[in-house]
Amino acid sequence: MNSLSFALAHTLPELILAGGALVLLMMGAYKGTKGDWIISELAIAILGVAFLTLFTQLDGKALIWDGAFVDDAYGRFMKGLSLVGALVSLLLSREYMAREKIDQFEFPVLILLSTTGMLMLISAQNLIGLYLGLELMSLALYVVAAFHRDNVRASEAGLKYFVLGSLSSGMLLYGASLLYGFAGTVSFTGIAEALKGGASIGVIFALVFVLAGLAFKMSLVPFHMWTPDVYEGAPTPVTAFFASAPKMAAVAITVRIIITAFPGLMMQWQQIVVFIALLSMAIGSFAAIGQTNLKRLMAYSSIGHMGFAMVGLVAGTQAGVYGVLIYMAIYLTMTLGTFAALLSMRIGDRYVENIADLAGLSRSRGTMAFFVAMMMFSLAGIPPLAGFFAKLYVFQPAIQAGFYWLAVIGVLLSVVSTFYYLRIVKVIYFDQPAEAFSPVNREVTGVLWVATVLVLLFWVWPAPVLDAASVAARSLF
Amino acid sequence: MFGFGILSGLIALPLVGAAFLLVLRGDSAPVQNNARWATLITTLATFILSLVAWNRFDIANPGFQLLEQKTWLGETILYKLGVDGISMPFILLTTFLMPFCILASWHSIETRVREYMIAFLVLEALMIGVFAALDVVLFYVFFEGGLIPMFLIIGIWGGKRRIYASFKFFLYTLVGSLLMLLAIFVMYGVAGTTDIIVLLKTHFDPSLQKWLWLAFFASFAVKMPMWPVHTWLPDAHVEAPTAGSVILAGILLKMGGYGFLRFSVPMFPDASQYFAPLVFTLSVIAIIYTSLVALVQEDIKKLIAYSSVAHMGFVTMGIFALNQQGVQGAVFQMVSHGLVSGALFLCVGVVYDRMHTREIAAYGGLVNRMPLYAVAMLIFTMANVGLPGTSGFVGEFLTLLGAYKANTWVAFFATTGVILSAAYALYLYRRVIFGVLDKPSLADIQDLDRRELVLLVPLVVLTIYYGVQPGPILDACAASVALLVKNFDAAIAATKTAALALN
Amino acid sequence: MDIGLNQYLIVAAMLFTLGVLGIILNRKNIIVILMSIELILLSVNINLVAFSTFLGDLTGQIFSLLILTVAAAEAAIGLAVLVTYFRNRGSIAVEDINVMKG
Amino acid sequence: MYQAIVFLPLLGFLIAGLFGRQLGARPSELVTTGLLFISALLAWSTFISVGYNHAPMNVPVVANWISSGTLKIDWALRVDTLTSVMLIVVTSVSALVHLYSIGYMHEDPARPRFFAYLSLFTFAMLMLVTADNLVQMFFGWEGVGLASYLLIGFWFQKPSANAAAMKAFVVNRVGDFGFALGIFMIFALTGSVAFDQIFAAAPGLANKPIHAFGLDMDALTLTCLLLFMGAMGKSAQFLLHTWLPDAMEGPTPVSALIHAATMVTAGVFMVARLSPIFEYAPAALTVVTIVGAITAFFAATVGLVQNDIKRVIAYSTCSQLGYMFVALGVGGYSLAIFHLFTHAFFKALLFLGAGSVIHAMHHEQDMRNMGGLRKDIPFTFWMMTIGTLALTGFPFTAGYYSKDAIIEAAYAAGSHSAAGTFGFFMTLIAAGLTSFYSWRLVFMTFFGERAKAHHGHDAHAHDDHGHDHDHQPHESPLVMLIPLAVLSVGALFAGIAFSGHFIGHEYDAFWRGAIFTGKDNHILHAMHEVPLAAQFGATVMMVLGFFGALYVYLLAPGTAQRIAAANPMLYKFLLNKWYFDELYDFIFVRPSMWIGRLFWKSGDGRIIDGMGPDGISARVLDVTNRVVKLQTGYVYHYAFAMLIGVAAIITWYLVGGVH
Amino acid sequence: MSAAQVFFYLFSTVMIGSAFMVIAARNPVHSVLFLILAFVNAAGLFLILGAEFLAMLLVIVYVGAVAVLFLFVVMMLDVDFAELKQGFLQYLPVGSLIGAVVLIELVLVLSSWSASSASVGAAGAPTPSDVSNTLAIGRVLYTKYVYFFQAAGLVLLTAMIGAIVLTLRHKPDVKRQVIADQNERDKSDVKLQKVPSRAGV
Repeated sequence: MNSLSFALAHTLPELILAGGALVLLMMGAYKGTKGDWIISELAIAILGVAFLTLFTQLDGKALIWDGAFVDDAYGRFMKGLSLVGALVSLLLSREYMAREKIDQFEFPVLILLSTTGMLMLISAQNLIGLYLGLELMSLALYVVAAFHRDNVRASEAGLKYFVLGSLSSGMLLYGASLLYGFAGTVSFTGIAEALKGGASIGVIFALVFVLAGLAFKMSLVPFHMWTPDVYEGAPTPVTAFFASAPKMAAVAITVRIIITAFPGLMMQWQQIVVFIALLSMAIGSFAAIGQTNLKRLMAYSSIGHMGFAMVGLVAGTQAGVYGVLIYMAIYLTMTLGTFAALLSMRIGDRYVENIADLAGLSRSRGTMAFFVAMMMFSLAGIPPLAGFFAKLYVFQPAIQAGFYWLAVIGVLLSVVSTFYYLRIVKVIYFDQPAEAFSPVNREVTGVLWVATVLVLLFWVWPAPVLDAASVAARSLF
Repeated sequence: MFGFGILSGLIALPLVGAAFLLVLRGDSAPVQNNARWATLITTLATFILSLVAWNRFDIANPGFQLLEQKTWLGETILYKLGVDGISMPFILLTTFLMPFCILASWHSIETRVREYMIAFLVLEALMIGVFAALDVVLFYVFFEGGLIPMFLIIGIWGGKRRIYASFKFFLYTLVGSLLMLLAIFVMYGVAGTTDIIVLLKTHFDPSLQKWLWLAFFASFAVKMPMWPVHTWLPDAHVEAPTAGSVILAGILLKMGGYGFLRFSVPMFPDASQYFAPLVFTLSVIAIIYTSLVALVQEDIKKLIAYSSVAHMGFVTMGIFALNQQGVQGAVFQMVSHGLVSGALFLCVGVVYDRMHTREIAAYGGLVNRMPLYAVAMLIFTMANVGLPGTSGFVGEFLTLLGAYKANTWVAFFATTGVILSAAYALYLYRRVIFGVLDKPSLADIQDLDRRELVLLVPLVVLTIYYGVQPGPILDACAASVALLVKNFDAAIAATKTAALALN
Repeated sequence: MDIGLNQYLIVAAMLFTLGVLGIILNRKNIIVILMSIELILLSVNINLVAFSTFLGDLTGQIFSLLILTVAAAEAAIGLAVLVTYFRNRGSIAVEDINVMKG
Repeated sequence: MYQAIVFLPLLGFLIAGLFGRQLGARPSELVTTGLLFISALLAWSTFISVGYNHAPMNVPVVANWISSGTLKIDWALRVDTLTSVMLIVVTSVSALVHLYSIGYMHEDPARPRFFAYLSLFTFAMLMLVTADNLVQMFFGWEGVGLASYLLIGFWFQKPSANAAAMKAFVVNRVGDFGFALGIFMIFALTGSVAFDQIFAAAPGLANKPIHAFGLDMDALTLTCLLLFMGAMGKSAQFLLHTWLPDAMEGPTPVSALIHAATMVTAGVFMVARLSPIFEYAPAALTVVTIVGAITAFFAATVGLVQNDIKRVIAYSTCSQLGYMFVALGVGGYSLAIFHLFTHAFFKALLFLGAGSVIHAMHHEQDMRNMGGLRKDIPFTFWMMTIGTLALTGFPFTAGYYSKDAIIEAAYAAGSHSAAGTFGFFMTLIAAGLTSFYSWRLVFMTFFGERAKAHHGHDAHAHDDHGHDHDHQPHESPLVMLIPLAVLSVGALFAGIAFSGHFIGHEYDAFWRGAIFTGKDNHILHAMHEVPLAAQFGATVMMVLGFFGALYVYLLAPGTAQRIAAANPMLYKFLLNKWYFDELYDFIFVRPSMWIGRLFWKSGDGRIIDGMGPDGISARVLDVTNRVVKLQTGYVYHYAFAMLIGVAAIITWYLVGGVH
Repeated sequence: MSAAQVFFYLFSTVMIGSAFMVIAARNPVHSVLFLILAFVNAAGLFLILGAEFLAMLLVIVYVGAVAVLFLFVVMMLDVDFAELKQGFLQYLPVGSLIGAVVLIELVLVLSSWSASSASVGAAGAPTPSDVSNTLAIGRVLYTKYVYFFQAAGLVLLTAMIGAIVLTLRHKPDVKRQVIADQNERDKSDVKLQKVPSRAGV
């Protein structure tokens, strides 16, 4: 196998997505009619195929494109998650987009391009690859955030996201440039090599700026401020997408760069991560209590959850990464499930967005109520639901690494966060029914079903996820 | 079957029942009835299965029995079940009380019957799991999982302030448990396993033990509940439906005591020794304080709830007396309290179903129209008071006896609880049962019907039987408790020797 | 060479700070914010090119080249979003962008 | 046989209690009474075989009760002389009371329940006296408490009865508190609660110090004091006596059975049973003497002014129990038991007689509304007179032998202890007072003119039968009179018949070690050697009391009122029972309620919840509101936050961070 | 002072000054113009550094395209410039304080740079002396860095799609030319009609 075909084989998912996007773009441009499902369906199929190709190389590690791109088990795991996030978001979007009359063919194309960016980001092995992947992902995200272009909120969301996103990439770039200057290379492994003998303060500054940029994408405090507004303003399926796929990619690259490029700066990055993890858990927990809008609440919830995920990273060990991977997998399931639930509830013509709208859901739609309640309990981390195991696997390595007080504060904050999840359950189960809900289509409920079953029965057979995550975590070290 | 044992069966059986109920559709009367019957049959079957397990159980063996093991979360965290003399009585208690809960809810729950029954069945499975788990993480999963169904039970089918009560219950217990979870991680780090049997043999550094002990204490103390973290209990009890109260008082509270016996004492002997005075102090305060509070309650359930706190004070005191009598007494007291307070809550449920109020002032002179009820209530009240000849006495007596050996002052103050419990319990009885029936609302209140008799008579019989013949329970836990105490003494002695060697 | 790397880095740092301050201090016009972002990217480019020169490594220039490309794309998207927003609100004043908060 | 004695009443209880409503009243009565009589017969045969025919003592173990580690508690029936004496007292009086109740309660619709309770009580009492260990004794101890509670509160519609029942139980529990601690202590000392082991270990524990409750004390003294506290509660001794007079709210047969003859003497029995320990705790015995003496005197003073016929007898009981404790305290255990034995007969007689009076008066109990009844109910009158004679210690009646012996023993003990002297004077004075109030009762009830006023009938549960009473006092039915007759025989002759065995020459052969007396305890001999003045002191006091009462109530009516008016303070003080109820209410009951409310509202509500869950959730909401306000919606604020974040972190590293 | 130094200080001073004016100018049009000035000066700096290709690119792409785009938009959005810019000073103190802190820290830290802190030593110029800067870049851009090149292409494509999808409007009342329709039309379809004057269709 020559080097090009080798490289192409290892970038197969990216190629499929990029190529698919181009084909669909052409199809859309020439067919061009609104409301045509076929583009969306094809996009889902492409994502599905890309997902399947991940399984063609089950192990091994390939460094290609002159060291800019790495294909390893870790990447494949996270890519899988991103692809699932994108795929399910598309699945969820179809009915919503049609009802809101924004079902243009560009949407799936942009999703595909964004997902391509994510995959590139996850596999990035140097700063340039990181930046390009990040920008490819982000630019498409800015657009889809404002996709409902006649809607004030959506365009405001897009604008805020764009301005702050650009600022954050500016910071990231500034950090990257310093890193390049101080380490003399853009390659992660090269940086690690250069920093072996200890780091100058300049490198630490670079690290801060790089992490700030990445923290923005993961919406970690204090770089989280865009999250609630964008989640609220963007069309709900887009929010679902935001909350799922890009988070996976951002976490993936953060973990990768920290573990591969900064093993020598353990003490330093641990401090940063502890700092932002604590703040995220706190803000995510406290601010969500004050919310009435479900999407906004989910934004704060995701901030908190990212904080929890970072607790696993703090340990900086293989077990910690393992925990983060499991956390992300479970978080993805829970988020998608929750958004599926949100998208499957309509009162009249209006999609449910406020917590109060859920009142008495259990009376009118028992199964749905049960699903949402289980999602909430899982997000709160109550056993035996999957959310608990997620927390289990991130707190455990943190404790092992001696971050006792972080863990203690973390669990206390998780109790605070439990409060608002419980409040939703309360509205669903304890309050009197307000209005009747309209029926929903099967795709969305299907997603909800699958997600709930996964969350509910994770404990019965956790081995597949655990094994995959274990292999993935090992490949990073 | 598939390498699973009888304990897995005990956990699975209620879940199967719940799954069956899930299949049922609709909310019509026949469906509701089917749900009730299906649940009752499931719980009875579970009870019978637990008797089978009991039959296979060898009380002479102090170790764990009926073991089963599977890999679960990775290689180290196991799905491991087993019982010893300390946990077996609680499993039986759980399966025994369950049918009563279902029967108690037969008519009083009319809305969302199916969901209610599912919640109870799931709860039963989880509770059995708590007592059967031999892996700390598995234990934690069961321990904490019970919060969900209980939260829903209180919140959906509860009284007026159910939301406040359910939130308080949930969050309060969650705080404590999460700290325990962190301690579990630490233990995992030290021992490299979460297998309880291995952990029981692991020696933790004494200074580490203190922290671990405190973390476990945070969880179990809330669950017990011990003063001053007891305030969730009265609220939860008052608002919960009758069966919910029965489960809460009968079993959920026992998890705290069980936890002390399974984890705190054997795994952290030095810390237990060190903190025993603290526990004693809190227990004594609980006994006196909550008894006095119970004296002035105006709500029947709240009064019983406060008395539960006081009784749990005896349990903690007995456990940390750390001798055979104290610990066995604590186990017995827990089982007995499970029966007695459960029965008392059933009694409250009986009148609540008729009058829809729990205000003591709304009652009076019930004996005039409800003689059978008065008798049942009397027997349970007396058991609650700890009258010899009822099961309430044995536990109280043994715990006090054990505590006296450990610390005379503790026994002294705790024994005042004997006086106070008589005061509040009889004061309640006098106000509710005795007197002239002059309230018009009570004029045609009916005595116990057949269902209620079926509910209460077995409990009456057991209350008295265990009062006269506590052997079955005491013998069941004797060997395991003896081992526990022996290991504890050995550990303390070893620490002392080590300390001497250092000097 | 008389002018050391440090001078370039300091100039870039000043530019960076000005760019960030432009975003923070601006109250009225969102376009200026977009321009501030361009300033930030420019500062990064100066850094990279300077490093490239002083390290004797071309990668920095390539990086800078790609940043230029992406920055152009970014500007396009930014202006498109801005136009969309203006069509909806009839204003590009920064202070008006707070329909969503809390 | 022993099992039959003990468990036949239980059987009766079960039959009457479970099936009473189905069986009907009469069968329930017959079954319970019949079983009790069988039990009594067996008890007498046991008494004869154990006490006289020296049947070997054996302790049949019925079943194991509690075993935990070294603690082994059996259900066992220990029958020695002491027990057999108690057996006959309990079963005989109980059987007679059962019989009596058939007549007395014939109007009550809840008779099966009543008889069930009576049998339950008897069973519990028998368990108490046959106990082979302290815990079984405690079982009986509390069991009789329960039965007492039920019987006092039998008329549950009377608020005063309910209050009295509860009071009895709670006050008894105060005593039980001490008893329980005593048991714990004994177990801690001897490692056992069974009598044989305890008694065997007792000599070795004499004068051994122990550290308990922060004090270093003599082990046995402390133990005995704690145990004695239980006895004080059950036997209504001074400070814990308040429940006994109130207990008269129960039906009169109950008062006769429980609050005169049997249950209240449990304390005496207990101390006698534990004589092997008490003998090694002289300090504790001194306390027993003093408490007994005070009780004897105190109750007698209060008895002087009571108007309720049953209350007078109740205080009399209290006082007589004081005598028994004085006897115990000076080491004369058998004296106490002997007095217990005789007292059971004449006090039951008095109570049942009073019941007959009350029955005749249609449930009128206030003596001021009585008078001149000797013509209406002559038989009752004579029975009451016999009872009074026995109580006051009229020569050769039962009380003469037992009570006077106690006074003499106290005098004899006075030779080597001040407590003995104190006991002597107190009991001597009390003897006079006893005589006075006893005769006062007789005179007020059976002599003089009957006051027509207040008829206490309407306050009763019996109103609703629609029975038309003729309001004329009438003699009680035969079924009530027979027990009176039988008891009167006991009251007259029990002393003369048994004193030899109990306290006389056949002492050792009779008791056979069931009562232990130390080497230095020669009280039984010493009491025979007291001066004549002491021997006749009691009789003299009795005579003085008689004439005093005769003068005040019969010869010069109105004297009592004049005396009361002359000493209003004293009169009020006595009438209100030395204000003990008020005092306790003030010291214990109300503070408990107040503290309970304080703990509840302030402790639980304000402090624990306020600082804990409620407070924390309120703080959480405060934080939430502030955090939410941070999210202003302005882009520049968001950017500013990011900048501050970066600035903070880099400053941290520059200034103090690890690098 | 050498020429390089003079030019460096000239370019950088003007650049910083105009950058300041970008954010400080009252009129956005002025801001754009200052931005252009800043870019041009930056290009000058690049030239001093020897990155000729990037310098050219900066002028062509930024000044030629991006800045002009900005200008377009500024003119297109009919904003009332008079009322803008008040309130600028309100947050100035705090904002500049933080900014100053960051700047000072950056300067402090950046001065610590030395060639030795990088693993790759200062090995002469990035561009081999025998080839031009542009050629050197061209040599690697399509070979070594082809991946980045392609990725940049995707980024541009995304930007294009995004810009179109957000701003392109198909107004329903605008008539558009449909070529296919026109081609399909033949004479037979066309009918001449006589329309009376002043009567309308």
